[in-house]
Amino acid sequence: MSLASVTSITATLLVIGIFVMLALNFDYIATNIESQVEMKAFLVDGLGQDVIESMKKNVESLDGVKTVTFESKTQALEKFKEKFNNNSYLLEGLDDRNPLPDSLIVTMISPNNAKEISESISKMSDVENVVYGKEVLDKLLKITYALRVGCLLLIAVLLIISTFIIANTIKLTVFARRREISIMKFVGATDWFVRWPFIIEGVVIGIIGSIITVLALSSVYMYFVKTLSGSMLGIMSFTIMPFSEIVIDTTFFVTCIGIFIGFLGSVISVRKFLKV
Amino acid sequence: MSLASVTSITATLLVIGIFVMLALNFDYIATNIESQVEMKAFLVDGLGQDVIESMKKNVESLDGVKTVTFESKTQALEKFKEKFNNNSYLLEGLDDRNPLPDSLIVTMISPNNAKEISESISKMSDVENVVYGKEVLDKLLKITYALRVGCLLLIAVLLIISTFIIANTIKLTVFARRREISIMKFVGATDWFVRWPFIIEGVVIGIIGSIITVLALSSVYMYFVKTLSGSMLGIMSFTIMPFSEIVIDTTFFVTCIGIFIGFLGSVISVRKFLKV
Amino acid sequence: MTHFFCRIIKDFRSLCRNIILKGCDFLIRLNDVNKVFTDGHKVLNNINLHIQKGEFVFLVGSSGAGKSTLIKLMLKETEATTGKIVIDNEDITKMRRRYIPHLRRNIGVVFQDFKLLQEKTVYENVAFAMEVIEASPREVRRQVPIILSMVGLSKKYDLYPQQLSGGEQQRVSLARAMVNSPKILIADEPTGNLDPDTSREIMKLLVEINQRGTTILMATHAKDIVDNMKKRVVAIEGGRIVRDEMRGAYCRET
Amino acid sequence: MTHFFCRIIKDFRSLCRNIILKGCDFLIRLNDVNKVFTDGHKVLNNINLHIQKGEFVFLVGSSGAGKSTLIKLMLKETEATTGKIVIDNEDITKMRRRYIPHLRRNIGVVFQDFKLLQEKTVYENVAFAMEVIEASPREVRRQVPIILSMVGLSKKYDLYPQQLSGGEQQRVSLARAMVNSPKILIADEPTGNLDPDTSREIMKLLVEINQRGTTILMATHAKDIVDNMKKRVVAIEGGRIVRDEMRGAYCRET
Ligand SMILES: Nc1ncnc2c1ncn2[C@@H]1O[C@H](COP(=O)(O)OP(=O)(O)OP(=O)(O)O)[C@@H](O)[C@H]1O
Ligand SMILES: Nc1ncnc2c1ncn2[C@@H]1O[C@H](COP(=O)(O)OP(=O)(O)OP(=O)(O)O)[C@@H](O)[C@H]1O
Ligand SMILES: [Mg+2]
Ligand SMILES: [Mg+2]
Repeated sequence: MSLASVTSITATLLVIGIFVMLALNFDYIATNIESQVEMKAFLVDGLGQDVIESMKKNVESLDGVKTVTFESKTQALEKFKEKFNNNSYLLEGLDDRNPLPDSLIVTMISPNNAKEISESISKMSDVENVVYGKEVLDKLLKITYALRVGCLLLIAVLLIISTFIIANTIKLTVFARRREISIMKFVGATDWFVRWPFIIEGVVIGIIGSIITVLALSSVYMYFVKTLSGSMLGIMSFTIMPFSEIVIDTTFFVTCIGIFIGFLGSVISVRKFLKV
Repeated sequence: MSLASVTSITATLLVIGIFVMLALNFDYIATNIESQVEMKAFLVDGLGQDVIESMKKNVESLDGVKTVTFESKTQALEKFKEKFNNNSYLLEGLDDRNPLPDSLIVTMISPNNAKEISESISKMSDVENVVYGKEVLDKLLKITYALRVGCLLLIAVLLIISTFIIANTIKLTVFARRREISIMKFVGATDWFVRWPFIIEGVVIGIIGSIITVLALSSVYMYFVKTLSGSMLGIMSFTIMPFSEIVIDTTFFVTCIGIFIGFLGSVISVRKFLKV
Repeated sequence: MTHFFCRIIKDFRSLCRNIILKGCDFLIRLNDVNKVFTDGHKVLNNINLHIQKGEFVFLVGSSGAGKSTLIKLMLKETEATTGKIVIDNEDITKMRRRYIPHLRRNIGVVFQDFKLLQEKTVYENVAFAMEVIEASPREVRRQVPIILSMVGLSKKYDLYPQQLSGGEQQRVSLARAMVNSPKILIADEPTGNLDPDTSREIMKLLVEINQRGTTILMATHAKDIVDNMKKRVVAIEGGRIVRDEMRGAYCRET
Repeated sequence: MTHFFCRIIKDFRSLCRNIILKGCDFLIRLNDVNKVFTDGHKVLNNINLHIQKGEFVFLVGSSGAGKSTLIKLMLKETEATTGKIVIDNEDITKMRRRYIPHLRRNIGVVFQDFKLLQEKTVYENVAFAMEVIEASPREVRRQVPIILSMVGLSKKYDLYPQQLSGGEQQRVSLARAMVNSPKILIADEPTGNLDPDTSREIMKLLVEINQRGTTILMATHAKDIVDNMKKRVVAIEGGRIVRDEMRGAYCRET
């Protein structure tokens, strides 16, 4: 019968594990995308090298700023040309009267700070304008927030469901052995004497289930990482979480849940049949 | 003991149901996004109204074309201005020498046909150029394909896992009643006499589980649709699947699985204990 | 020479036996049955037992002699290692699995450990045996109370086995065995948990059933009962039939 | 006037009884015990039973009289509806749940339905009862074989209950009840599945244990045994004690 419990607990842990991995990856990717959000501070024309350097220092010293890079007019035009190479007729004659300004490109630790940073930078002298796609960023933040909450909710729901399933499995195992339990009690066994073996069994089953789950999940993940890094990664603007990082989190999470469920399931299930 | 089976089957169906809903939605959104992909056929300058009309007809008659709209030079410039209102200095002096051509905007039934359509249109006379963001579209198609396959795989894995869990639950229920079964057989009951009640029980449990699952999932989904339509939908460039559509698919899917699992689980589980 | 002579006699005897046996209307026929359990323990050793229709046979022998095993063989609860078992003209050693229910419906059994369904009441336990053979509900409703009153349990019909005394459970088991008026009634220790008075009642009942034509095979340790009844007694010891007397007693008459 | 007189006598008698009872070393004391099951069936009716240390008591009565119920009360397997049950100077009707194991360890019981663990071998079933009271493994290894040979099962030590005959299972149950040398040994029909010879062996064993100081209460239907032993006999009928004789027989001596 332990076989049934092991497969049940493994199956459940697998579902949770898959979800945890998806959630971790999702969070990883979201953070990644968020960190790619840039802010552009357009500068007035014709500033000296030293002024720009000191401005860069000033911006860098602001709270929440990660990196600051200078982009000259010419560089900006190059980029622009690259971007619009399809509609090249637009750029005719731009070379001689380049309308693009010098700028500082600012990346932030978290896009949540964008507003304050942009305000601080705007107030500096020689800054003409600060641009960071307010609406786009707001949308992105809202979406990632919603998806993060959704992920957490889903995992919580899955946890509850799994606990149900496991508790039922263990309850049925114990039910099948109710006669055994009652006989033990008739012979004078204390509650704990009867309970211990079940609890140990539950925890062991939990551990076995966790090990199987972790092995299965991590080998599948490893395979994914390998195949994806070859084909898909180039296409998308993000990478999935590296194996070494996710495996620790998942192992920790899955093992904890496995042991916890095994333990709790046994304790709860045995209780009912001890009343003899 | 049926309570245990009902909760187990419900729990499992819930997990599958959530996934089916996510997958359906994902597919819906992907199709939606894909269908938003447009193709632009730039025309030579100064075509008459009738020529344009006949070209429109020609393009419409192509396989896989959904809609065709004409966009004049002037309209195109308006749009362009709107798009770049941040960098308005770019547009200075464009009004008097509008470089943008007339164009036909083509939407497709499926972006998979993009290549052929674009080739057909290119061959027409008076068409200067056909643009449809080949690389972007390719990327999009690859990503949605990968995600679709992933979804299906995940559901398949979940199905297998669930069948395991349910089979175990039923096996344990039957195991708890193994004495009963053997006694029936000793009294002269045929295999089918013993089996029927279990099968009926299994199917009924499957149906009950399905009903609970469908009710739970659809009420949650309805709630989601309501709250999302208010706040989130405006932000994203897509809508989630309408309630009436998803509820039918999900009900069908979940009920089939529930009944199937209940039936199969019973048959398999009883078999072992009939050998008396 | 002697050896040869012996063999002829042996052959002749077995020939005669076969002719005689074929002629008679034996309901139960065990020929050279052996039963060896997987652990190598030889529980039944060359059992030859023939029971005619309508007989009343006591099966006696010390604890662990092999009585219950013999009964289990007849029900195909366990398989004979070698030998032939014919019940109601069917060789059950070769019987296919799906005909086993048919066999068991012809044999009512009082099991030594009762084998009652814990989730069913007394009434349901007995009714169940009728439902199995697809008796009509009307017949069930008519027959079950009659049988229950015969074993003295009319008042306990809606109790569960857990709520019955040992003797009462034993009587439910007997009621269930009798309810379909089987051709053969096998009772394994049916009075083990009954006081002498109730035992006597039960024995009266069995005799009555026997007189109506049911063949009865009863394994028992109740010396008084066997001695009083003066019926056929088959004694098993260490897996062998050591005695088979037509009007026997529990112990060998000395 | 007569009424008043009667009451005085009654009071005096109960007073005397109480004094006498207090003085004696009663191991089991049941005062005015009633047991009514939830379905309203009154199974035990005002039972007063006092058993001294070292006594050997037969509990007789027809099937369903209430013998097993009485035993179940002493084990707190079921609760008395009213009345007081004192075992080894402890009022078990007020005993807290977690002291029940302690109570049961002092009482060895042969259950009417054996109550053996199906997943354990004969040896393990007996050893288990010792492990429960935390006996050392060395002691277990020493004691269990001795007990098994006493009940004649040395050779069957590694079989499972399913592989034993009814009588053998009964003897395993007895071995388990004896193995901890309990103060009280309660046996419910311990010879119901045993042939006369084996029964006699078992009774010898019980007498021996009794002589070593164990109090024995044995519910039985075996008239021969009760009549031969000439021990105290308590007869229950319809939930009442109808007879309590010091050197009694199975039936009322007429
Ligand atoms: N599955 C088995 N494996 C090994 N030995 C078995 C098995 N079943 C029965 N035996 C042995 O066969 C012997 C005969 O058992 P059986 O139940 O036939 O005895 P019995 O005559 O009915 O005894 P009792 O009167 O005590 O019921 C016993 O010694 C038992 O240990
Ligand atoms: N849980 C219960 N609910 C209702 N009635 C019960 C319950 N348990 C026992 N009884 C009834 O109590 C009566 C006495 O049962 P008990 O087991 O004490 O009899 P007994 O003297 O041991 O009989 P036997 O010799 O047949 O074993 C029986 O008639 C039984 O039906
Ligand atoms: Mg037997
Ligand atoms: Mg009893």
